[in-house]
Amino acid sequence: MNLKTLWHRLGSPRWLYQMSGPWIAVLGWLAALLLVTGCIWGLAFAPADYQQGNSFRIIYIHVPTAIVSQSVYMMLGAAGLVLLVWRMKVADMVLATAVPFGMSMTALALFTGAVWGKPTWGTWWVWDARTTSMLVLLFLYFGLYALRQAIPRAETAGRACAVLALLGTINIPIIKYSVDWWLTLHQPATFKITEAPSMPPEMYLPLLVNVLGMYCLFGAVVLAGLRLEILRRERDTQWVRQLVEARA
Amino acid sequence: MFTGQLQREFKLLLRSREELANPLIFLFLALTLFALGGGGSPELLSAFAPAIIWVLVLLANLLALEGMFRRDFDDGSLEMLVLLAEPLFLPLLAKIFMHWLYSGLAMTLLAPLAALILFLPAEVVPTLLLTLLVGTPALSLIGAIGAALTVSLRKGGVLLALLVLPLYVPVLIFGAGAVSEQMAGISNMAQIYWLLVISMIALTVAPFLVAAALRISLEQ
Amino acid sequence: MPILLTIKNLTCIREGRTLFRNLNLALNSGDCVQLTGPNGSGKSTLLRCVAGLFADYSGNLEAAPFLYLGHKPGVSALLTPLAHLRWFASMTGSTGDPLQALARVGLAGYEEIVCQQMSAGQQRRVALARLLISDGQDEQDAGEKRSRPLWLLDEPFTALDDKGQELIRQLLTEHLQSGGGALCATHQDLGLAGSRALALGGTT
Amino acid sequence: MNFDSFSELLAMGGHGLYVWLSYGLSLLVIVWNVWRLRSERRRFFREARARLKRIDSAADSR
Repeated sequence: MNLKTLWHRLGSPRWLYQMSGPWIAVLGWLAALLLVTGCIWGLAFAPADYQQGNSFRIIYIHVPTAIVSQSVYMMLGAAGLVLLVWRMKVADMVLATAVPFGMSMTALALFTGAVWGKPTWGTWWVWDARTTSMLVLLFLYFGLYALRQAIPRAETAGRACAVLALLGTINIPIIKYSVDWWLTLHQPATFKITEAPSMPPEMYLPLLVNVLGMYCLFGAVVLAGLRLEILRRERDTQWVRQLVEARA
Repeated sequence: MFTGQLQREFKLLLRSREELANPLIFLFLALTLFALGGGGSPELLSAFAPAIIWVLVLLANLLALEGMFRRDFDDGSLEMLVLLAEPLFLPLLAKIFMHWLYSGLAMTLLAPLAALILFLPAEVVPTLLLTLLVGTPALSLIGAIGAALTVSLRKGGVLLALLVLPLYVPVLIFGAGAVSEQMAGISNMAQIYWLLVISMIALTVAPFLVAAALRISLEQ
Repeated sequence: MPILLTIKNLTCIREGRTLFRNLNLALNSGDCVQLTGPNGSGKSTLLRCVAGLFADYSGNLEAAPFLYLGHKPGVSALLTPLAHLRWFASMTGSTGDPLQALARVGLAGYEEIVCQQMSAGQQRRVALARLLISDGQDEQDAGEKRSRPLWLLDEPFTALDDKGQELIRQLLTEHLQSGGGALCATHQDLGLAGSRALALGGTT
Repeated sequence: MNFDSFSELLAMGGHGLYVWLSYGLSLLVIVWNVWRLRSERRRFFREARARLKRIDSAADSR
C-alpha cells in the first residue's frame, strides 16, 4: 500500500477501527512483556549504583515516564498542526485521547523523581532545570485537559486544544532554555543524573527495555482511545449499530 | 483597518474608564499586601522585589485579558469583525496593542512607584523599566490567544489563568532574572535580548493563532 | 443574471442529529429565499455555514461577498450608532453616508447617544443601517456598485415594531430590485413578490 | 540476581520504601490508564444499546 492510499484510509473511521484492533493487542502484550522484563531486570538483577546504592533503581521507571511524557506532548503539537491544516479527524481523536495518558505520565515522572530525591540527596524537591520544566509541562497538560472539559462541543474543543497544543509546543524549547539559564543563575550545576555513557550495559539495558515498553504502552493506549472515540463519533452509522447489536 | 479598529477600541476604553484602572489598582493593592505580609523589612522586600513586581504584572495583565474579547463576543461585534475584516490580523493587532497600552505600558510607567514601595535600589529601576517595556508585549500577545480560546465560555476566568500562566514562565524568568542580576552586579543584556526575541516570536505567531482561535470559538 | 449563492449537496450533522442532507440551492441576483422550519431545524446553522462561521459540514458552498446579520445585533453597547457605523465602514471600505443611513432607519437625532441607552428595537435598527451603508446611497446605478450583494439575515424581525418590520420589507425590495439577493430565516411572512420558501426539517 | 535473599530485595539496602513506593504507584497509574479505557468502552456499548432500544421503540410506536 502506498503512502497516498494510507493517507486516505486514515480518514476512514471504519477502516481505522478494524485495523487498530489487532495492533492494540500486539502493542499491549509487547508493552506488558517489555515492562515486566525491564522492571524485574532493573529491580533484581542490575548492579547497585556505587554512590546511590539501591535507590537508583527508581531510574528504570522515572526516566521512561519522563521521556514518554515529553514525546507525547510533542506528538500533541504535531497532531494539532495536522488537525488545523488538513482537518483530519484522526488527529482530533489522538489529541483527545493522549492528553490524560501524557498527564498521568508527567505526574508519575515528577512523583518518582521526588521519591528518588529524598534518599539520594535528602530532599523531596529541587528547583533544578529538569524538574522545573517537567512541572511546567504538567501545567501545560492540565491546561489542555481543562480546556477540553470546558468546551461542550467536541469538534470545537478539539480544534481549540489543537491551537493550545501548537502554542505549547512552540513554547517548550523556550521554557527549557529559560529554565536552564535560570538554574545557572541560582545554583551551580549540582548533578547530572542520566548521563548514559558512564553507565555499564547491565545497568542501562533494562532502562532501554523499559523505555521501549513505555512507547508500546503509549501506542496501545492511544489506539484504544482512538477506537473509543471512533465509536462515539460514528454511533449512528450502520456499521457501529451492527457492532453494538452483535455485542448484545 | 488597523486605525479604524484602534479608534473604536479607544472610544470603548474612554467609555469604561472606571474599569481601566482596576488592574493598576490591583497591582498596588497586592504590592501593599506583600509589604505588610513581609513585615516591611527593606532587605527582605528588596531581595524579592524583582520577582514580586514581575509576578504581579503577570497577574494584573491576566486580569485585564478577560475583557479583551468578552464584550465584543457578547454583543456580536466579534462575529462581525471575523466576517468583515480581511485580513483579520490587522484589527486583532490593534486590539492587542490597546490591551498592551493600558496594561503593559501603564504598568511600566508605574513601576518606579512599585520599586519605591519595595525598596528596590534606584540604580536598578531603569533595568526594571526596560525589561517591562520589552517583555510585556509578549504577555499581551500570548495572552490574547488564551483569551480568544476561552471567550465563548461563561466561566473562562480561572481556565484562562491555567492556560496562559505556564506560557508566561520564560518571560517571568528572564524579566525578573535580568533585574536580579543587575542587583548582583552581573551583566544582563542576554536576558533582555531574550525578552526581545520572545516578544518578536509572539508578534509574528500570535496574530494568526488568535485569528484561528477566534474562528474556532465562534463555531457553535 | 449573476449567481450569488450555490449550495450543492450540503449535509450537516450536529450532535448526532441530521439537520439537512444533500441540500441544493441556487440563488440568483434579484432572488430572495426565505428559510422556514420549526425551532432547531437548522435555519441559523445553514446561515452560519454560508457565512463561514460554521465549517462542520460536507458539500459545496459558493457565496458572493455577503453581509451577515445574526441573532446578536453586533452593536457595541458602549459606542454611539455613528461610531459603530464608522468602524463598520473602516472594516468594509464602504462609502455610504452613516448619517443618511441612520435617518433612513428612523434614528435621526440618536446619532450621538450611546447604544446602551437605546431599546433592543433601536439597536436592531442600528444593525439595519449597516445594510444601507454597505450598499452606497446612489440609487441610480446601485446595481453595479453593490460590494456585498448577498444578505444573510437571521430572524431580522426580532424586537422590531410594525414600522420597523415594514422598513425591512422596503429595504429588501430595494435591494432585490437593484440586483442583490437575500437568504432570510424568519417565521413571518416576508410579503415580497420574488421570494421563495425553503422549508427545513420537514423530514423526520 | 544481585541480592542474596528475597528479604534483601524487599529491603533495597534500606531504601525499600522509596523504591517500592515508586514502582507501586507506577503500576497503579498504568493500570488506571488501561482500566479507564476499558470501562469507558464498556460504558459506550451499554449506553449505545439502550439508545438503540429507545430509538427502535420510538420508531415502532409511530
